[in-house]
Amino acid sequence: MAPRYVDLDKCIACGECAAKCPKRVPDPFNAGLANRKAAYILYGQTVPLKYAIDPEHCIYLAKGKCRACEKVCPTGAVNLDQTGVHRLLQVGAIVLAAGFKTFDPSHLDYLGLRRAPDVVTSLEYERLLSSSGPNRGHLKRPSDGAEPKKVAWIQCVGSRSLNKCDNAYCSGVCCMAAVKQALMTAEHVKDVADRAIYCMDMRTHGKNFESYYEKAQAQGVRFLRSRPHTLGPGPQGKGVRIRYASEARRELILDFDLAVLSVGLEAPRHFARLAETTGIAVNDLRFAAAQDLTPVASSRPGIYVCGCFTGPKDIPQSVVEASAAACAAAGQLVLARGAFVPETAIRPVIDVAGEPPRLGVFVCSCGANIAGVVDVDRVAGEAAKLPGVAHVENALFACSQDFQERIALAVREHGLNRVVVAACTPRTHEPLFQETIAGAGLNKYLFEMANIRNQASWVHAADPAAATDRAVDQVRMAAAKAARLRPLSEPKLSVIPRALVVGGGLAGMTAALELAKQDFTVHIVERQAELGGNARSLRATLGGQDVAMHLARLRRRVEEEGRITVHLGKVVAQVEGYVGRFATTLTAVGGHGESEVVEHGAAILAVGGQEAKPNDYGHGKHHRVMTHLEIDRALRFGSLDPYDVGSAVFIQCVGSREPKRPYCSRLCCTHTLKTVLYLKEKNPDLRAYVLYRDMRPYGERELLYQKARELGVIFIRFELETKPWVVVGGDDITVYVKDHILGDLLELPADILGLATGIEPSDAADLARMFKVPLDADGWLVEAHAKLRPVDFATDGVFMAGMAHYPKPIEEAVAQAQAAAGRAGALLAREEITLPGLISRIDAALCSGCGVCLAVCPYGAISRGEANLAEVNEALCKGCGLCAACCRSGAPSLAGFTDADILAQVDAMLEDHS
Amino acid sequence: MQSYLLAKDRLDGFVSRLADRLTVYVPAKGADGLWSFVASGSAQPPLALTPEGGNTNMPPKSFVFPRTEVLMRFDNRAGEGGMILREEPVPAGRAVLLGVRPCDAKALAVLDGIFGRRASGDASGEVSGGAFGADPYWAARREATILCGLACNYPCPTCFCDQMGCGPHHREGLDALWTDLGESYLVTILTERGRELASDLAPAAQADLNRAESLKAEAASLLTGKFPMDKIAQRGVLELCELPLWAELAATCLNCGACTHVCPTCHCFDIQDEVKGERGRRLRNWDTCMSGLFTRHASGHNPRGDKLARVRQRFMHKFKYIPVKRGEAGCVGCGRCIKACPVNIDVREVVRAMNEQAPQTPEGAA
Amino acid sequence: MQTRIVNIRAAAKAALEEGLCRVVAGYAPGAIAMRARPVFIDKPEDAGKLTWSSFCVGNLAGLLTQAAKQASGRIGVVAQGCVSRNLVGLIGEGRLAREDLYVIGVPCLGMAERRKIEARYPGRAIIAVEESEEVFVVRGKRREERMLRRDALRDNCYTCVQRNPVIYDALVAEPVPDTGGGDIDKVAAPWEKHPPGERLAAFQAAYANCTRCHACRDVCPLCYCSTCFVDESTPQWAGKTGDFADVATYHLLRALHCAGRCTDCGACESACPQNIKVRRLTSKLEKDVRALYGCQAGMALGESPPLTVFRPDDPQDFIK
Amino acid sequence: MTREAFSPRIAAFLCSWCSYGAADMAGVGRMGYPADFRVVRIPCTGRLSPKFILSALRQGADGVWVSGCHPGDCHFISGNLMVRRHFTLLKNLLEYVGVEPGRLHFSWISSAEADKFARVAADVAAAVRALGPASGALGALIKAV
Repeated sequence: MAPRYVDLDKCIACGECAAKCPKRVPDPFNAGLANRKAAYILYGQTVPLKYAIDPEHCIYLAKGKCRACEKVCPTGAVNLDQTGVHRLLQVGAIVLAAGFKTFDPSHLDYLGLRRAPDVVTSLEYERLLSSSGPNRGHLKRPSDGAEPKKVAWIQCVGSRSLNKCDNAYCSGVCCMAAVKQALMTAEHVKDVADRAIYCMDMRTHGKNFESYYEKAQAQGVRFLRSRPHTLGPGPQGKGVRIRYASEARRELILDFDLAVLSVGLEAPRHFARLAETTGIAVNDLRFAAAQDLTPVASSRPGIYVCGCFTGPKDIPQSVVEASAAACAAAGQLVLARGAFVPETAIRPVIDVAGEPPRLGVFVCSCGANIAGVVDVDRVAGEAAKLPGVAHVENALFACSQDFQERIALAVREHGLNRVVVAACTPRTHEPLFQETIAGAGLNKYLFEMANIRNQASWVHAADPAAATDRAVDQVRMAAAKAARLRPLSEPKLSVIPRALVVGGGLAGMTAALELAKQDFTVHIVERQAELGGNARSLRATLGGQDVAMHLARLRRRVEEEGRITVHLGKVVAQVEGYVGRFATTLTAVGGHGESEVVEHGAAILAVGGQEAKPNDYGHGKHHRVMTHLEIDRALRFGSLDPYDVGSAVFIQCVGSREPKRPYCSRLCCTHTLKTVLYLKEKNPDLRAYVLYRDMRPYGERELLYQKARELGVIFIRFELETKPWVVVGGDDITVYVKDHILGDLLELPADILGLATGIEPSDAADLARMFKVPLDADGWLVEAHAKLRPVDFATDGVFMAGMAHYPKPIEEAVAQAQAAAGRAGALLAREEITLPGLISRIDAALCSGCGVCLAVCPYGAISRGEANLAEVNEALCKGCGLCAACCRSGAPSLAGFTDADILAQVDAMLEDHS
Repeated sequence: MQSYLLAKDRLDGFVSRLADRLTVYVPAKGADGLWSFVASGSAQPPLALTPEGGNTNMPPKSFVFPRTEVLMRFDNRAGEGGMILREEPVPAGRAVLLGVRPCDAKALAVLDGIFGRRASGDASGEVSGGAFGADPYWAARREATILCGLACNYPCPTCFCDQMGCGPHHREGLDALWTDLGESYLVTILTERGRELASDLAPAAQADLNRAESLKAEAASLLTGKFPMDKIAQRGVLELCELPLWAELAATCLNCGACTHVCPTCHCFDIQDEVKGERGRRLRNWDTCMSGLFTRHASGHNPRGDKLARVRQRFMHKFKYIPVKRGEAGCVGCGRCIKACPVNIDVREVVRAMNEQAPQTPEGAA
Repeated sequence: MQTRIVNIRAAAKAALEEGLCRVVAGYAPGAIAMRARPVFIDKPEDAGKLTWSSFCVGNLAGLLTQAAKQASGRIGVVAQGCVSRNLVGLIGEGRLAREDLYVIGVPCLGMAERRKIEARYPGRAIIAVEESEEVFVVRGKRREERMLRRDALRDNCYTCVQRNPVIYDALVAEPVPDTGGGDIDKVAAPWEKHPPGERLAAFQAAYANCTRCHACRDVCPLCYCSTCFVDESTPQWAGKTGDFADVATYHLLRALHCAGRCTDCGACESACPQNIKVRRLTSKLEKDVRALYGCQAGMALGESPPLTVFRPDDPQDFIK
Repeated sequence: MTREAFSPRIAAFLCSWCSYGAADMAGVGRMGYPADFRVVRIPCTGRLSPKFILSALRQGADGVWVSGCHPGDCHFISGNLMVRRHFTLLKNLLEYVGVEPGRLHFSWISSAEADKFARVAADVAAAVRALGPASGALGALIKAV
């Protein structure tokens, strides 16, 4: 471990070291577009918020003189004599999540990156847009600081290219990033004149991505199908001149104010060393190698890999893999589970019920951070006059260990029953002080902070009197609230260590097996008479692994696994309970026969989707007009022989990306490529055509596309307005399509016509309603957060996996199944859940049962109880307070933020005003 | 008793001369079409003391018993031991209300009996009425307000003042009574302080007095909707309380405060402290027996917890409890509540039922 | 009008006889001219007590919740367009159940503003008003005047958008044109026309006479809270006085509480003993909710009130 | 009180998860802004009852500022989106009765946007200062004690 030169326990993040540090260095976090000091925080939201000394640039560490930071640090946290340490950790599993780097195009002269000042990389542009970036969110171009009105994006810089670099794959995320940046540009630039994205294909294949792409088109973002060959400075060296060939095969020159290079993702060089050290294999693309059916397993047992370490991917998929890797590791560690959980001691608690408030107010100086601006004596003096205040004390550093003892002592000596600390911010320090008063025997909720540093002394240094006024008021407000606080309990809820998996496809089975591996019992409920779902029709994975064999293995393991009970031909009829304690009734499909109740602590919804049935292009009129699954089945069972096929035509986006089914089904392009390659490999004489709108074989799937082109497969692009049409006559299938480059109408005879029809969700409306989880307009389950919580629901204890979330290929479905199992396992592994104290309760006397709170609660935590009045399920309430804000009669009250609490603060802030 | 004559075309001049000495309020029609008492200076001349529809929308009660009245103020900002309690001064100067209808004046006389009134002109004078002596706030404002009545020549269909110990030309509570004789007003002085309102008027002739007498008789004859009330006095409180009529009323009564707020005799109030930081004030606000909050105890218990009990209270108070205590009804028959009630509850029908309705048959009885 | 009365009585009688409901809420003639009073009848033979006129200006929906609690079984209600919309709203809010209601629907010709009629004949006592579809006959002592219905309509009835009931089990007249003929957007939110600096004065003037009797609240079918915010005592954040600050707080928040739920039935204005034009606030919210979220309260069963839902692209120009 | 000497009292209701954090970060960055604000920390803008804003105005606050998470970033999924309609109607209604637009401010500021916080704070303070004390134009709405 490299030295930080700052003691984490002592640093209070006051920033004095950075203020005094004489050494300015380019700030890597801002892509070098701004400077920071050698004493620095990486970025504003760093956790923990503590400074560090950059040894590469520190004058003292380099030249032996300076130590300014050490002198100025008020807490003595700077320790320039720190040395690196070696630590030996004994672990049962390792997760490698080493990330990626972006492609550096500065050596590619034709892109003009360092030659034209107004060419920036997408990462640099991201910083230019960011309100925490070098220009504080004001978009300025580098050359002259002017606001760019015309911006261009160049896609596939360092991706899909063996010519200029060695990255044949698609980076998968840049198209969406460019669309996002284009839309955000309009938010920064009022009168934006032109936004042009130069692309080959637009790959907006993720959930809700296509609609975002459409929104950009509707807003006038231009998508130019071209890979510009030269970027250079514009007139007077400002702006960017772009030369490119249009689809109409003409060379065009366009001037922009700024150009953004959408740089791809790649494995940094040190991955090779890391792989060597850890003994894991890397693949041809220089990422960690993993198999489609075990997407987070490295080549070495016990070492798991996730995120962009195994190849480029977007945030949700990275988060899915992170949970999947955690799940896999947990399965490995099951025997040692709980071994390092510390015992929590039960502490005696002072009963403050019925006592009048006796407040202790502790006013922190934070060295000179507060006291240098705010008159802390006046703050303390004013606090002493407040009603209910029994004790006031100043502190040099309220957060110091010895002052925690002072606070505890004061609680005992003065019989305090509420504590107010006027210091920094509750966001970082509330837990510390709560722990202190809890140690002194007070319920931790009898605490309130007044923020007089971050939100007073630090920002009002120019006007100490006003800063002091504000501090006095904030303390009065905190005291007014504190006087009203009540002790709160954190109820505990025991967890039934059993999971229910709805859906017995690949995702469902995988999730069940992962949970069983973690020693939980699992019930799988499957509507059909056998397990397997869509995988029964699939032939091979992306990497060529045999799906049928894997499926057979999985089914055998499920059947042999004693912890798993399978309910075939059954559906969920009723769900009662909530996180940790569900009781779900299963009945036979159609509702016949006896029902069965399964009690479980968590549920995984893996009800999948299915291939859409086409109703055009002659499907159903000719047996050789086939969908993907029909072709896969025919090939698997031998009814289709590749050697009999002279010509094969594939039509992409059948029914997809059209108003009736607006989303992109994500996997059909790759599926077509796999099929056409299989056919072509078996029968090299085959003439194959793929008619497409955008080819979207994202990530390493791009290699299939490349290979298909190498093998002579012909790709013809069409627009939504000029879709191909199919004539079926007798035995013949003929496909007509207008070639977008030649402008000619092509006639393609086809022995087989493959239709890439996309995926439709299973009808999950009832299931969603019963588990109180949402469906979107297209019928997919809606995750709690599109990026950060991709397998969770807002409703606790319910998770999702597989295609019920969105169409996805096997490797992603498997990863998501592992992720869901990981999330569910983390819940089930706890004997009990501690519920937060700050939740809502309904005062029945005030409730009139109008139902507003039920409607607005994001967590479905409120239901109608006795006399039709509202009731909060405390296991589900997260304490947002929407119910309290929306109720007209004030029936719900959110502990810690009741109407009375907040109104008391409002009263206090204005009591001496006007 | 002396009577004078004031020609109508001299009314404006008379009022403006009066306004030199006193604050004069006269009935005037507002932009919203409603009649109310306004300071004479802000009324559009020529003045017309006779509101369409017979009377002002609200009775002049609020001149003596304001909707919100500050009783005192307090301030602790001087710190420990510095608590200051300050009495709220009663508005200085006297006011005269012209055109007060006899029913509304009678209402103030009824309230004198409840709040108590001091003998005129003497702050320490003898108290008349008032269960706990004179309410100083009421007494002070009452003392500062001279009431100059205007007799009703054309009572409204909703009027029943004659049934309530009052009448269209009733004089109780007034300092002077004016009678509209057509071209002029007959000004009859009723009290000493009423006298100063006639200092520059010519005495009336006997013919004028005769004309006024005949108008009085004519007005009385227009009040036809008689209803007996005699049995109420004989019926016991419990018997009255258990009449079926209350449930019938409660089915549609909204328990709003419209009837009580327009009523010239309703006088329930609530005293509250309003505090801001270290200072505040004590207030008396109109309250209403229709509101559950009016009687709710700190414990949460409410002796008048349902609508039935509340709607019953208003009528029992006016027609049973006050008569028992004071020997006269707590209603003056102005009829405002009949017009104001959103569900058209008619006090006359209620009183008739209190008088006549048969008691509820016990359940199970034939 | 007579047809409506006859058919209301017939419908109520039949419904009570056939057990379609246990009680019917309707209107009986008022004690004085230009009034009608709510009445509950539970015997078929009492159907003759029911009436209908242009002075049925309350809102029976508000009385139903209490009645529904007391009467076991279905409850009948005479409802014109706006009241039926309030029934829909109350069903959505769980106050009533559709299956517990028997709605006797009345295609409405618009209700009359008695103050407009009184203002037309100042100083003269009106003893009775009779009406036909087009004309009001105003009778006083020894006189009789005629007045066109459209001149006597309440403001809200002139701009009504739903005069026919949206739900009903029996309809007592042929449907009428749904709109009252006026353009709500021309008259809604009248102070928008004032420059910002003059609006507070207009607000103050309009509510100067408010005594806080709360009749506007208590007649409103939306105001069924067991404790209204102005009656809250812990904490009592809204004052109890007649000071304008308290009057304003009461009316502003009450209007907000009705936002997206108000059917512009006008009962609040009709109930106000001080003739305060309460709709100057509520019409602003009705207009905004309609313009911003495309919602009109109570038009169809099963719709979510606009303040319990959102669209990701709801307008937010004012948010920095 | 002259405009120059006028220091307004602005009630700021900040979501704990975003704008409150941005305010903290603005402190870390020593980004100065006027000291006119008194901050009430709330768990989510979804907690903000209209009564808090009305109460602040009743008591003479010269301005009110509500700031929460950007749409889609709510810690509680959709609290900010749900109350956005309430804010819209409340702001429109208050402006309709004469509360100047510059008194009431709403913003979406993430915890990363310290700059935006300081900038918006300066804008809010400037707008409120330009209007002068609420006790002037809005005196009628302020509860006298």
